[in-house]
Amino acid sequence: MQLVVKDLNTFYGAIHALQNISLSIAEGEIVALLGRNGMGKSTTLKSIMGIIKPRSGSIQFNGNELAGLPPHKIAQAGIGYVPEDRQVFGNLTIEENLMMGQMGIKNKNAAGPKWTLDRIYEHFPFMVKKHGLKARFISGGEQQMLSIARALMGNPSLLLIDEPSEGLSPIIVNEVRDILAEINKEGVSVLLVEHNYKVAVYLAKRIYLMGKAHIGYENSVGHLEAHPEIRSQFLEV
Amino acid sequence: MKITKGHFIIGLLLLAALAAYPFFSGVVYTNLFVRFLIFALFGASLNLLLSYTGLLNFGHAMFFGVGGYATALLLEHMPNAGLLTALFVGASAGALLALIVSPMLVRVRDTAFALMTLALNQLLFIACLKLRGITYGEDGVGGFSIPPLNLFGLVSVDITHPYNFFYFSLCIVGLGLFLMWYTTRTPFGSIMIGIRDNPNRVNYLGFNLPFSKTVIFTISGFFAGSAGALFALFQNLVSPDAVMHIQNSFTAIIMVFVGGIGTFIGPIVGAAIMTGLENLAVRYTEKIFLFNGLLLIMVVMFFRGGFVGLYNLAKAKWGSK
Amino acid sequence: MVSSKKIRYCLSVAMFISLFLLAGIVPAAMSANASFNIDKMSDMSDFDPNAVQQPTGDTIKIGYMAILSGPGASNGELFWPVINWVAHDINKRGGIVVDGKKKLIQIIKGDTQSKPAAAKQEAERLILEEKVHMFWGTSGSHIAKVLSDVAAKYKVPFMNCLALSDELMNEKNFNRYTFQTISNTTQWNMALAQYYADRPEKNFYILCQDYLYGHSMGTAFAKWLAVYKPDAKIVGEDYHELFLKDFAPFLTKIMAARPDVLYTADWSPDGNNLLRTARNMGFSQPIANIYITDTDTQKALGVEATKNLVVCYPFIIGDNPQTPAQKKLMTEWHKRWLTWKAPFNKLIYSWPDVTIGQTLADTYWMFDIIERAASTDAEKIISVWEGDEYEGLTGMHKMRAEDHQAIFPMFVGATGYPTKEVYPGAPYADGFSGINKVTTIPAEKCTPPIPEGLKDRLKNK
Amino acid sequence: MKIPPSDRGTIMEGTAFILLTQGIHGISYGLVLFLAASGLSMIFGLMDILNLSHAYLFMLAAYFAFSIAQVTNFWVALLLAPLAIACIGMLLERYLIKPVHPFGHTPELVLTLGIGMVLLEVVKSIWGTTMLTVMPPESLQGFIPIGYLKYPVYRIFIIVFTIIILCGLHQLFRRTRFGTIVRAATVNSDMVSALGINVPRIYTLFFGFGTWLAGLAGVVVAPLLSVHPGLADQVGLDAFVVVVLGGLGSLWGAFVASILIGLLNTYGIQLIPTVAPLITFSLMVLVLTVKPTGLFGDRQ
Amino acid sequence: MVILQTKNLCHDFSGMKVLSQVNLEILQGERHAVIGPNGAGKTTLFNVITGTYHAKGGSVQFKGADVTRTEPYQLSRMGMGRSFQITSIFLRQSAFQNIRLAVLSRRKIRYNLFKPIDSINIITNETEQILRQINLYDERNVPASTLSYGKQRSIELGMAIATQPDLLMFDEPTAGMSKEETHNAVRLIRRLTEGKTMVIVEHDMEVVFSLADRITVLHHGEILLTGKPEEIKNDRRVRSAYLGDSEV
Repeated sequence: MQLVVKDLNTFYGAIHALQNISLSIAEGEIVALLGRNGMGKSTTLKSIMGIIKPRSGSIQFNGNELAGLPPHKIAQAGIGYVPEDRQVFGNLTIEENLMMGQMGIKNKNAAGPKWTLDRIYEHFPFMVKKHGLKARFISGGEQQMLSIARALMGNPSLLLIDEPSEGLSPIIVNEVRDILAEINKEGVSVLLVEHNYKVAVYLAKRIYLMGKAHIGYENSVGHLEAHPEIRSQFLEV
Repeated sequence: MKITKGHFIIGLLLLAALAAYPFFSGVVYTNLFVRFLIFALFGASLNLLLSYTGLLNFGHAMFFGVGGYATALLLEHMPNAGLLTALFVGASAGALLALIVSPMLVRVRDTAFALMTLALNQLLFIACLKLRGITYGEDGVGGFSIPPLNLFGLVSVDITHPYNFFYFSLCIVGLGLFLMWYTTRTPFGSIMIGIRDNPNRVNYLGFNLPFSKTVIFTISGFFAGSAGALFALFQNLVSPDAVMHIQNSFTAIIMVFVGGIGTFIGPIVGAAIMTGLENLAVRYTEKIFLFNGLLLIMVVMFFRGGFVGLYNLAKAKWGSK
Repeated sequence: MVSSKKIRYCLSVAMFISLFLLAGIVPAAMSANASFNIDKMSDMSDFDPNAVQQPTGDTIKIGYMAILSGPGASNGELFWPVINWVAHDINKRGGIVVDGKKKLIQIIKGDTQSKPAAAKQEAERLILEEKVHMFWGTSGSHIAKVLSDVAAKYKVPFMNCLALSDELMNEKNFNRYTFQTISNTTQWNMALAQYYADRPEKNFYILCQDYLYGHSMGTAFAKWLAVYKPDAKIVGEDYHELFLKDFAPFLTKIMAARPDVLYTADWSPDGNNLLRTARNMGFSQPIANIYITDTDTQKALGVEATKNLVVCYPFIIGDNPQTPAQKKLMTEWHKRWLTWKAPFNKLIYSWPDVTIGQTLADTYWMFDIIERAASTDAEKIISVWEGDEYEGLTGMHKMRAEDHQAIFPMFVGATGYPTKEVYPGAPYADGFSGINKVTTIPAEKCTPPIPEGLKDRLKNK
Repeated sequence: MKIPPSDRGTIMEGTAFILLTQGIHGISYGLVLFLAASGLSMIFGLMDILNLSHAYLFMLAAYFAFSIAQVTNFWVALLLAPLAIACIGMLLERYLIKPVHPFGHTPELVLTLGIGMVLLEVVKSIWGTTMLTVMPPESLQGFIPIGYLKYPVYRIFIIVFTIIILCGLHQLFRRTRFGTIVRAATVNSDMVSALGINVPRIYTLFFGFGTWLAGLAGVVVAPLLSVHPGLADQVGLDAFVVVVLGGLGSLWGAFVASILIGLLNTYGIQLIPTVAPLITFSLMVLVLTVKPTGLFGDRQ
Repeated sequence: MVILQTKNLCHDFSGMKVLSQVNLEILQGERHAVIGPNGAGKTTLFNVITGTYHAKGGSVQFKGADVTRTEPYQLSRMGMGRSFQITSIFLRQSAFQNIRLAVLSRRKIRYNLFKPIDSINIITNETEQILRQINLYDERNVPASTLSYGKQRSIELGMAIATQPDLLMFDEPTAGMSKEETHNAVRLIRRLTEGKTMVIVEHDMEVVFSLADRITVLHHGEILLTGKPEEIKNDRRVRSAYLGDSEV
């Protein structure tokens, strides 16, 4: 297993926002974390990333303990983060946004970095023409792509992606979905937080469903598809 | 807390000690104590904003100064005005200034509030220097006649005597502190605390936030003004440097922090410590700023509860057997 | 009938007698009650302002009221060697006999912080706790006023040798315990106006600090200039805020008005900044001033920039000592100065001139009064000092009995190129323009009127 | 305004020259003010810290300039003094301000106030309280004529130098990695951190950078004003007005406010000298009354 | 009878449309839930009604009066009480003091500077009564910050009901609660709002369905549907909105 999270507990003040969260991801895998709003999906990603310090629990990544480290150390260990709402730097150009993804990461690969600007431009052709444009002037879908590309620039072996399809039109959602599949083929494993069930099911092999602050279900996609009542319990009205 | 017989006796002893104080300490230390009293009142009035309402006022000296000037100018031009009238006019001037500036201040908070008060303080300071026709510039208003304290037409006490002034200011400051403490116990007092902890919620609970803040400013301004008025009577002189200077605002903040923010007694303890230390420091060093600065840094870095907080910690550790 | 011969004889005898009488009386009337005698000065070779040993015990205690902390603390530092120089001198001679006992002089520091309230508190502490016999000081008229009030309240004499407001000794503020040995505003400006009365400059620009002192100086200069030089023109008058950040806008305005002389009463740092900005901007006209006398700054600015400074003061010697006593004191002090360490190794202490000189002379006067009163009792000191005439270093100083204002000649000095080797082994100014032309304005020409309400003060007694 | 008789024919010209000269004076002082205030504003913008000791660091730089210039010359002082200030700034941030930052604005303001008091006393202990004079280098002494008035070369140097620094700042923020990171962190520091960048270290560096600018201002001001312990209050208060007036954290706002205050100051002196000192603070109170966030600020 | 009504309510944040033409009607005495997927505009709608923001278009009417531009404290005095999604209580104060502040507001004791608050018995009694209702009587004197999250939320609710409003607005009252805490909260809310008018915004469907009489579904800033719980549950559009389906 590439990432093993065990008994993670996180608090916001008095709120016990994550209660004994455990999950794992194998190398090259896409795993989806699903659940309604406010259940703690984003908090899980933020806790893994160190943006919120978990109070207890362990986060093992390639055998190294990450819990308690500051975010930049975790990013340097090889985890890329694509946050909710994209969070591109609107006052920076597209190219600067991409460079930001690379600045803090030391290249450990002898053969040179896997993801370079040229390769990113190959995968996201729209960026070539707009590379000098401030990121706040590009569309939501493009911002989502930029956010993903920015994370890739750090050559991560695991991507944490938070709601990539949110607020995007169906066509764009499909584009994002295809890009993620493509990236996964390049050997990057993905922990995907989604509320778009179809996207999640399309991409992931395994699914975690979150209830309030805990993981309520874990199984293969096939099993979930076969049990609509579980889906209804965790996701629907 | 219940008032027991022990408390009563301790209170009586304390009162007796205070009453006898001048005769044991002499004029210098009596005056020093009066200074402490005035700054305790001033600090406590700032504390109403700082600890009870959560507003960092960097320009509290403006209320103090205006109070001092009002009293001094009244006695300069109307020597027969009467002591308590003069004191009340000073206090009201502080309150009035607070009323005037609150429309600007209630809209901002935090850093912007601090800076805005700083600017207002500086503006008034410059105005005091510039309006020579009224304020006599940097010389200040001095040498005005200080009326005797007339009690119901029966007794007339000359308060220019240091001991008499000591008792007079003890009564005034004691009353002022009691009134402020009482304020914090009233329904409005709990609204103040509410504003400190969560102004937004107070608003949603149906209390008019800007108006409530205005009332707090006015109360705080009133007591700061009365401290200023007392200062004017004590020194028989008010000058921009002495009453209106930003350094005075800082002094009050230092007192609150050193004494212990968040408690009522804090600024009083702070005033005692700072007046005492300053009196000591003056004899041995000219570097009073170094002293105060280091003290501030220490308090903020290591014991944010100030000396009262320290005392409580010590009591919690060793006091309960 | 008496013969005409007899009458002539009587007349001549009477004339003779009266001449004799006159010869005796007039010099007696003109000679001082006392005078400064340089020959009595002790060997000062062991004087070091950094290591002053204050005697303790039964001493004559002088409260040195000065700005010792805050931004103005250099002021308090400046006069520390002065008062201790005199105390050291007298203590080495064995002290002064007061109340039948020979006592040494002890200087006790009091910090005014340049704040009235602090000054008051400190003054009371010095009186009540340290039991000082007399106050010496202090800069800032508003501080001096406070000190004067405290002095009167506790009946402790106070020599004001540093604050120069006219108002300090007027009807309203006068008290018997305060003696002003420094010239007041009127004296300064009368002297300066008369200096210009005989000179060709016609157009004056007044730039002073925007507070009471600045305004009263500016107004007084304009007033006395109109009296003594009716054809003079004030081409501009401005008052700038204290601690002005940038003098350039004012100087642009001044240069556009093209004055022959710029008058300013600015003290530091404003005075220095004004001078520097003026010279940097090419304004080379004379600057008539009182307090732009900081030698360290002048040295940094150099010879050209410090030329054409016209300074008016009760004590100016420059490189032109008028008596051997001045020369001896200057030389003696300078010799000692060479051995002093920081902060007293600064250039401003190198010669006891201008402010240092004046306070030095006044301090000698003060101790002379105590010596003659033979007491530290306030009443005795007052009775000696009132109407006293003292031949000081720069001429006769008379303490006018009515208002306790000292009357004496004033000096106007103008800076020019430094002259070499004025004093044994040293030039007066090195690397900057020193005062080398001193004009004396005799005392009678700069005697201010006695305030109306004080004229009859002594008669009613 | 009085014009000598010989210039009667050119009153307009004379007035125009004066106003022009005053304008340049205003701009040069405004630019110095901007140098002093920019660091303060930027540090607030990025780190949400209002450093009340900023003005004292500025003053300290002027003293450093004095001491260094005595041993070597002005140019060395211009290089070294700001660097020394930056080091002090970084130490202050790392060991005093950073630990207190999580407890909110009030302790932080009080802490930096305390730091300022200590710095003031340190300056007085080392250099004393007398005025010290720093001379501009030989090459910058003298003046150039503007009409019948003269303009000092050193003030021209200030204008040119500040503009160079401004351009440098612009380049730094546009072109360098540091600048890019800072711009990104201003809008979203958590995200920057999540990209593998050590944000606390960037903060410390940036604090040093902001104080470096204050240091530059201190050195540049030294030949213009006397170096004395009142210097911090003298220029510092104006710097605070600039930052608040322009809008906390807005560099552009600080620039506009600096020039505005510089010009108001000089034209105030030229036209209405009696109320000139009140203009700055009245303007600040007025602007804040209408817009509490300042001219270009978007937060409190 | 309609107690609250929004007419063509529109709102945007610097050009980004969040609410468009929202027409919501809340009937006297009903428990009404507003639900919808993330970004639907629920919180904005809530904030516009309670006076945090003033609507950019349309109007809000409360008890027949136009309150589109009314300040929150005035709304409170008119009888609209609210709770907050992020616990917004006075953490340094005790539960008693928290609730008492709300009671003061209801009693219209605002600027009383003359009587010690502890001696106003009517306030103390009423406060204690509410503390009993929210099961915090025993812990009334400890600082709220030391109470468990669930209890802090109870204070949050207690403050909202202590003003005895005609309309209660609850913003995600169970946000951040554990399963048991949620169950308790639901029971508490049901008890406290018996016979009262309530609007609730909530993600937790169990909470919504166990409380609401009527439900409004918001999607992309517009009202998708208003109806009884069963209608909502079986509506295809609602389901796909929640699953993020693109057919909608």
